[in-house]
Amino acid sequence: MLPVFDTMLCLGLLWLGWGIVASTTLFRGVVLFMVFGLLMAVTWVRLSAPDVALAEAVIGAGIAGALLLGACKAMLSDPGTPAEQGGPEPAALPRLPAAALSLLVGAALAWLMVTVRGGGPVPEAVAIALPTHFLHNPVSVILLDLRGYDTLMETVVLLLAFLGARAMMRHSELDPLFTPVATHRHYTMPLITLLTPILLLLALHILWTGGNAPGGAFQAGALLAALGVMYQLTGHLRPSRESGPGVRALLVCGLLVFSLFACLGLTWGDAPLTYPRGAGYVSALVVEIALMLSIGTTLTLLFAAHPGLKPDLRQ
Amino acid sequence: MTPIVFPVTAALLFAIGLYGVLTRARLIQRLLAVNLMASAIFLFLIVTSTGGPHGPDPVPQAMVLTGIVVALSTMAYALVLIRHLRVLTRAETLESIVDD
Amino acid sequence: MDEVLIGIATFLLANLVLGFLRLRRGPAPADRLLALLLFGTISVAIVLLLAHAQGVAALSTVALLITVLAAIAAIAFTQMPESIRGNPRT
Amino acid sequence: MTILDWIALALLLGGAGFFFAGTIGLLRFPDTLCRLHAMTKADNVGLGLLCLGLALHERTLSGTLTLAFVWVFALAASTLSAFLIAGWAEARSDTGEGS
Repeated sequence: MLPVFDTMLCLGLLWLGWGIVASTTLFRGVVLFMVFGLLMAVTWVRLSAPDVALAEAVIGAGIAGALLLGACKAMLSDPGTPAEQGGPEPAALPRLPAAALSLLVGAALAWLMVTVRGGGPVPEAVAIALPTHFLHNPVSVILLDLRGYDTLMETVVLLLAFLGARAMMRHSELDPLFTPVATHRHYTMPLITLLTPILLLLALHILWTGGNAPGGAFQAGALLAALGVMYQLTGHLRPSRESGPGVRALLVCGLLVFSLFACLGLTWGDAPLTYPRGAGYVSALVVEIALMLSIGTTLTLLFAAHPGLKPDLRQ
Repeated sequence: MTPIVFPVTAALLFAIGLYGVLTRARLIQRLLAVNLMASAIFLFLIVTSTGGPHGPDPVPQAMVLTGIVVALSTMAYALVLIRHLRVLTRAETLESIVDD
Repeated sequence: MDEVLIGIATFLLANLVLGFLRLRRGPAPADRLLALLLFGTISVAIVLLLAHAQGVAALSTVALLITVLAAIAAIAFTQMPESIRGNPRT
Repeated sequence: MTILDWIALALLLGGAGFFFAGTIGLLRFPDTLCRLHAMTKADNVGLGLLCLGLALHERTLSGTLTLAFVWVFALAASTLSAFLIAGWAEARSDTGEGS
């Protein structure tokens, strides 16, 4: 039965991929992309990658969809000049050569990917480190310890993306998206009241169990960002042109704590980014909490596309 | 051993995404196609991580996790750039700016 | 029993693929969003079935996350401007 | 296979049947509001039966709690979504004909 499932899943993914690329209108492409995210989450579950599945469920099914629908809304609210409307989209490249090139690349990649697919042993350094490590989730071990540099650089990339967006926003007069319609509050208030504690609890749960079971700072941070997105969509948080000291502190705390910790590694070990003996779990937890707060804040503000947020208490 | 359909799908998805990037002129749709290519690479990385004799290899999984978050932040930034470009030039493709 | 769970998951996946037709046909934007909602529920069911078939409890959390965030799409969609229908870019 | 397993199996199959009904409704019904009606009801019953069946199959406390939460949140989310989409579609009398 499993081969049938796999084949259908893959055909579904390909069909959706083609739909996204060939969609005539933006909205259609965006909805297809959101469905694609859902199906990707199912794929990660099928391939037994629970950490990735958690992240995809939050990002692919939640935040990315809201972001793209926001972009859709921006395009629709500003329909452009009459000459632009309705005109067929010019093709960037002639279709035939592009298709031939893509097919060629696809065939080469297929050959390559089938040859190197899976089944190799776990790398030696990982296999040695895993059994005695103070964290029991292999993916967390890689992210926080063995390849901590990657995670550090990733927080830098996140911060850079936000700073870039902020620099653009300070010099343009874009209206904030998502000024909610007043009547929707009767519908959305109960959900927000229900979901706020649940999402916070889930984020903490994912963070807390992240050391020993699938989960961790990324997923928890993305979940916090999803909560922030929900607050913006329902009008409880409004974008503002100023960012207060609290927001700024939250934005940089992940990078700051992680870098500080990397430097301190030199005092208790021989290399940066090493964990102190005996206190490894606690320090990993501190780093993870800081990362979660930073990731959550950055993604929320990237969704707002504004430097800051202010609460809107009119009910 | 992971079934052979998954790597083949990854390769084909990459090809579809590439075709989209090459032929679509509207920037947001090009962005969607780029994200499709990223998903194809993630799929391939996860496929290489599974099916080993000693359980899944966590290194590619960690890389994909990092990649997903980076892809999301890049997409958010690109959307801000596209909106900005549109406000400044009223264009939704790059070519129309070059032509002017 | 695991084989049965996978079988039901396959059946649900077939449902999902069938639903693609509505996604393709539309006609109104609301219909496409409806299809998205349907896919959300079906994906949750498939994830739950796979989680139990593979015996990984953590995978149930994935289903929980998808359901908790399912409303975001609808809330974001209803804030679309009215012009969505006649506009060629929809 | 104990008797509980058989009950679980029946519940699972029933859930799959409701999902199928929801999909057929989505495909066959003539306008947006009908389709909304078909899928929000049938699918949530289907998910409920499925969760019940899995809980009977699993028989652990944490697993059952997770399944219960999944169903409750699915109900809440689909109630809200159905109201919002119906309101949106009706305000624009956008019920399915035309392009």
